[in-house]
Amino acid sequence: MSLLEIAGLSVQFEGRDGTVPVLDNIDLEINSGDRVALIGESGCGKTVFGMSVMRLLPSNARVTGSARYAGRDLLLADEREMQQVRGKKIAMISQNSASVLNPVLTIGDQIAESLTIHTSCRGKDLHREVIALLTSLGIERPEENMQKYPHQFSGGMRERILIAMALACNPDLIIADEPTSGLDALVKAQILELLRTVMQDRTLLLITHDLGTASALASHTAVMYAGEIVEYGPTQELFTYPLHPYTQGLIAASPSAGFHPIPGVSPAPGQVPPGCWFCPRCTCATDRCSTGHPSLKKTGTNRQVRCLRYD
Amino acid sequence: MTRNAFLWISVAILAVYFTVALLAPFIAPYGATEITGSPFQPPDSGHLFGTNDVGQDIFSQLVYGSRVTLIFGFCSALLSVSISTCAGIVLGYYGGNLDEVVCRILDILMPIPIFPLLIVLTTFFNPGIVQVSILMGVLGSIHGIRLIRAPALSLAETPFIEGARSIGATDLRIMSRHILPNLMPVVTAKFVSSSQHYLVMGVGLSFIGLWDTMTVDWGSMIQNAYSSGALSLGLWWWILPPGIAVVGISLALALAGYSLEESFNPRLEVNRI
Amino acid sequence: MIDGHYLLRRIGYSGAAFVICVTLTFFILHLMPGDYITNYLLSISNYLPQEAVDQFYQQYGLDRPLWEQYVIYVCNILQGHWGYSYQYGLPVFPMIMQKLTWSLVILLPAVLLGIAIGIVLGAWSGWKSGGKKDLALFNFMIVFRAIPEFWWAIMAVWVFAFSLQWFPLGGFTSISVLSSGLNPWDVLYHAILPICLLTSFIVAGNYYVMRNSMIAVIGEDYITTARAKGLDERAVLWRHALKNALLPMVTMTTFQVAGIIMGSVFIETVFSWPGIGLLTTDALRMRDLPILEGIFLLDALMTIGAMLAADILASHLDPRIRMGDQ
Amino acid sequence: MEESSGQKRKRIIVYGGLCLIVIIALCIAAWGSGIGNAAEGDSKNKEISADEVIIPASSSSSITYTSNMQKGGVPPGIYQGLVIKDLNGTFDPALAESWDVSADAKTWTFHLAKDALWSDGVPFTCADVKFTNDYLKSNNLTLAFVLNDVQSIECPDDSTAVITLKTSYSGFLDQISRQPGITISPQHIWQNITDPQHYEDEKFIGTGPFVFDQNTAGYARLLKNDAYYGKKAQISGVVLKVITNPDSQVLALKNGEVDVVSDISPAVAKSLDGEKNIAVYTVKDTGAYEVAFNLAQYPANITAFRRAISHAVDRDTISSLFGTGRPTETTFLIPSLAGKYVNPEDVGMYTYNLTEAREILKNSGFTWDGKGLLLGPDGNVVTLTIPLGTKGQASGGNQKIVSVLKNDWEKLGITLSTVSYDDQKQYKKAINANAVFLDSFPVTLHDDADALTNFAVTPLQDTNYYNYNNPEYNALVAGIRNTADQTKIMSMAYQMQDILAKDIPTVPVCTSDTIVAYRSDRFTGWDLGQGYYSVTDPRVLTNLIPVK
Repeated sequence: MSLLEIAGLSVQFEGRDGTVPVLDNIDLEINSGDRVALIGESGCGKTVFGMSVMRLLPSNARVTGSARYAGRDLLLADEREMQQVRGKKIAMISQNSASVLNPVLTIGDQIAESLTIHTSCRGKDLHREVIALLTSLGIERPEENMQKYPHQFSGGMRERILIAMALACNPDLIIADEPTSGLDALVKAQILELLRTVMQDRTLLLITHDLGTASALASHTAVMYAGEIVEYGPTQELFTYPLHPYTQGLIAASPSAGFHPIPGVSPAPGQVPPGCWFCPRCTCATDRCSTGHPSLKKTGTNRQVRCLRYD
Repeated sequence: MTRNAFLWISVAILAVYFTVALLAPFIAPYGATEITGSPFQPPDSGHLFGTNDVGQDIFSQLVYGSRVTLIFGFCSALLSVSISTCAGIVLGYYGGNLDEVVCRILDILMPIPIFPLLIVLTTFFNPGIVQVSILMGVLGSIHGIRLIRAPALSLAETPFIEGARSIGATDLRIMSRHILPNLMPVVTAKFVSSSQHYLVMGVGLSFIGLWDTMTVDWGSMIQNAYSSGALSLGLWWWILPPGIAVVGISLALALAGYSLEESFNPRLEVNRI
Repeated sequence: MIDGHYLLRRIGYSGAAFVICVTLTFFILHLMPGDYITNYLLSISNYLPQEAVDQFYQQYGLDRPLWEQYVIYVCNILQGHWGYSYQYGLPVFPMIMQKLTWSLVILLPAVLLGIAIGIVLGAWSGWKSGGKKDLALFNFMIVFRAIPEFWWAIMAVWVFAFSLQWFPLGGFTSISVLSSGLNPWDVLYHAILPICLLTSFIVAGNYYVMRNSMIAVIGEDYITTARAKGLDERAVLWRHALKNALLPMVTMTTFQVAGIIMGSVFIETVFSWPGIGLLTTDALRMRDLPILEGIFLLDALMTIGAMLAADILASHLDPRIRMGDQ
Repeated sequence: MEESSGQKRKRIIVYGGLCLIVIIALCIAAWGSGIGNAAEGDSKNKEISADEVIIPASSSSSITYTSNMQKGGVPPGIYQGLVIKDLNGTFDPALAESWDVSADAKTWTFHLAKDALWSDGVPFTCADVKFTNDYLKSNNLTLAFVLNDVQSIECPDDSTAVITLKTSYSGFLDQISRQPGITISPQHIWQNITDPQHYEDEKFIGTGPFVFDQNTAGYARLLKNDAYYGKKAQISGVVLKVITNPDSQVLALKNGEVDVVSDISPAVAKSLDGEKNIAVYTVKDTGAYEVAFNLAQYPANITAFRRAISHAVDRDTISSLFGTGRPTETTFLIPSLAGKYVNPEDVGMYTYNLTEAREILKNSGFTWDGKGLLLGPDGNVVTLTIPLGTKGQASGGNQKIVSVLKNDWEKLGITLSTVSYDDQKQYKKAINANAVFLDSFPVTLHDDADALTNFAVTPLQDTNYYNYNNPEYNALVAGIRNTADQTKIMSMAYQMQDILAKDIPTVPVCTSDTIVAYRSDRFTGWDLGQGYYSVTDPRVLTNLIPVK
């Protein structure tokens, strides 16, 4: 049974100059134990997707569709229900560890906070729990370090603290948004290794632009382009036999494949071309690509792709 | 209605005030101190706002008073902001020991109580408007320098300044052509808010009678009305006009200041009306 | 707790600032044109008896060279002697304290209330920024703050004290003080209108800073993080946003506390509340240098103390300052 | 929330510290304002009775009392001098019931009140008079300058004081009774005080019709002295209440918070006219104004110029601006007040006549340029600057005078401007550097023939503000000083006025009145008649009768 079932999720932002669509009609199913990666270029709406599931978008965002978690539609849940879900059922590891930790609270306080809200763990137990978390994430001298403030830690350490915060209440689903961004190669490898260990038996939605991270962590991968999912499938299979020209391009653009960038730029939100949105950058576009918008089609046993070539 | 509209409305109000101040001799029917009627005349066609205790025309006083009040507010703000900007940019750009030393000096000067000092310093001059506004501008810039220095410092470290330096631009050129324009939003907003502050302060100083009481300005008009019976006699036409005039320009400047600040600081832009 | 070096450095600056303040005010005041005795004698007599002037100069040591007077003054200050008023012949310190106390009756509640209400309103408004209630409050505050305080005060006296007669016209207390002693309730009744006015000014100023600061804070990532943990809005506001948003307020508040002595001149003028503000203007007119020096000294002490307190408070709020790596 | 003990301690220290600061501040507040000892219930605190008169005081410094040996001020109605000045140019008895003066005006004998007591019961004697003089001088107190002329004081018996002056001085009574004057201090109190400069009197033991009660929180209170030897007060006390703004004083009168307001403007007086229970009366000629010349400065050194200007001062218009003022009629002294000293021949000397002024200027070397500007005999444009003392008394009146002068003098081609000075010293300097200045003064300073010394150069006074030095005039001033013969003084005063009318060191402009409004439902007797212009004058206070 699926843990999180997202259907027809669209997000639009109301701005000064009208509304701007950011996500369009996303369908995604995450089963218990799945580790799904959502990959795509910067600005394609990956982070918005994560935030929309958590209902953390600013007030000018209009979200439609459904996101069913354990039978409940999160998009219809009231704020009180959502507070019960956040942190306890679905936790988040945000990107940019330098700014997501509150500079004026000790990291011990910040980790303990979710436990205080969602569990009855108090006093000495709480203290023990936090120390156990820190230890399990490889933070040395936890007693001393939990009294420190975020600015006293390095990027890698902060990332560990974020992971500890997310794991605190043992949530059903963890949404990790670019967990390794801004880290140097060595630290990045350490964090990836750590994530792989702790996420072994957990359900993960990994949001990243880095194919390496995705292939290292994810069981399934969804590729996103300009606010819609263009391809979905098991990670191994998808990276080996990419179906969509965009996926192919992404793989070709990765440093390990020789860094052949995709020509052109992604369309700005709300300014997508008619027909297939990838058409202007596509090397194998035909005439009909610029007229008809393709839908996400099942191909094979467990693959989905949005391209007219597979119709 | 948007903030932008507010900005234009306040600019229009300011323009009216400036026009009145500039064209005072043509607008005012009488001189500021000319005795043109009997005391305490209520408003009529000859005296738009009636007359005061001496029989001077209140409307004419109001019109001429705008000159003093505006000169005071804007001169001291201009001086204060110019000093702060120049010093702030130089400190931020050169940094190093100069910055260190000046900042320490500012640290030490900071606690000196400005307001009483200002009052005492005015006694050194015949407390004329120009002298007091110069004093006020200079003393006020102590606090402004830091405000400008911080963004100047971060600007001086940006790549495009490095770039300008690498193509051999002189320091003066970099400061005036590259750093200053980028600071203009901060400087403008600071200027507008300082003008409001100094203007109200000037009227206040004049109200408590700390400078030349012979000068006709709005503060002394209010003081005069307040102490010579406007309240007990119920002479609203004497005490209300100067007060409303101050409120008007202060409000216009405040609105302009907030609008500017918002247009330069997009984060505040969520406020739409 | 607080980095020792940092604190020492701040105290060092404060000491330097104090010395400079004392020196500056001494010389400025002594070089000020005009002197007390001339003003006094000419106000009571038609001619200036030179022997009386000379005698006065001699009595107060004003005939000595300025630097010598300065040394004597500094020595006296260090020993806690603030001198005697020229006008009254009374020791300056108790005189100033008495006036200051009366000023504090208005100022202390006004500043405390003003800061508290300003912070709460500003935080709330910033938190709800963009909403209808926020905008209504924000626009109200802009308008309120633009109007000079003495003007509000005059209008308040006119409406509440004279026309409606809800409050007294001015003064500290009603005449019953002469028979039954000082009644705190009576003082409160007299102080309530000035306190309300002053409070609302401080509220307006603090509100604006707090709101801006709050708007800046709610855009920060750690607020989203806090929400993602499942904290309710109240907890996010009070636990995560407020403390960060308070940082810019600390400096602002410092200057308010520091400006407390002179800050009430307008209110004191309008409400016949003869506190420290009126004492200053009076002493200035009479050229009563010892009183002026005393007021400046006290003002400098308060400012320096407030700034030091602000530093400590800021470092308490912000660990980045506390750890000495600003 | 989990907190380590270190954090807890830190918090406790910080919040505790903040609380401590607030508590300390409140304690200081309580201590300074005397809230702490309010409950003591001092037995001397008497209930406010209905027949205590409440008078507004314009500043808290005016009810900050220190001691009568000091400059700070003393409560009214407590201390008395030997004589008290009557504004009709004579002197009323105070501690001296009568007095004689030797023919050379050098020896003054005062017969003191026999039943006078200090308010603590000690009898008043001549020793107190002698002590006051000796003490002031031996302690170098500022007020000693008033008694500079006194050589010695002898006490032949307890109720006689013989004062011998260094030189003859007919104006001695004026000297000791006019502001600041000298009041007699109790020897039995002051002889024990070694530091009079810094002594703060708390009891104010005096001989007057009132005794000091207390001074708290913006109020000062005096009670009636039941043991007073003279005319006893019929009110039970006086309360002075600080109300700084003159307009608020009027509001307080309307509300019934105070019983009297003095020094109100004619317009306010007019508006009070119809009010129930409020009566208004006017004390005539309490202030005076002059347009004065500095004879050391061009063009005021030209007598013809001064004469011309004396015809260019529109005294009628100016006095109309004061609402209640009247143009002066004589060269210097004000007729109704200086009475017999006024030379009737000089009355009406300076008529307002611009044509005549122009004529005089034309005949004495002045010309006009194409634009109509007045050119002096040296061919330069005549511009005048009038220094004004902004904080000086009645500067508002000077402003009114300037606006009228400006109007008229521009018709003569004279450009007139003003500069304001904040300080007496600077102002006096400016007077010395400019040709014309304005002077305003309470008439008490000018209503005696002795006041004509203002224009003289004497051994005591080597110059005057006018820089006027006429040997003939100086001789007359010396003559007046040296005699006690009233007829001689009068004839000399006449001569002096003739000289002044000829030389014109000053143009007297007008006098102004003091208007007083009082609650007629509370007390009567405020209007004591001409000459008593201060509502806190003990003679006024003892004259008051409660209505019920």
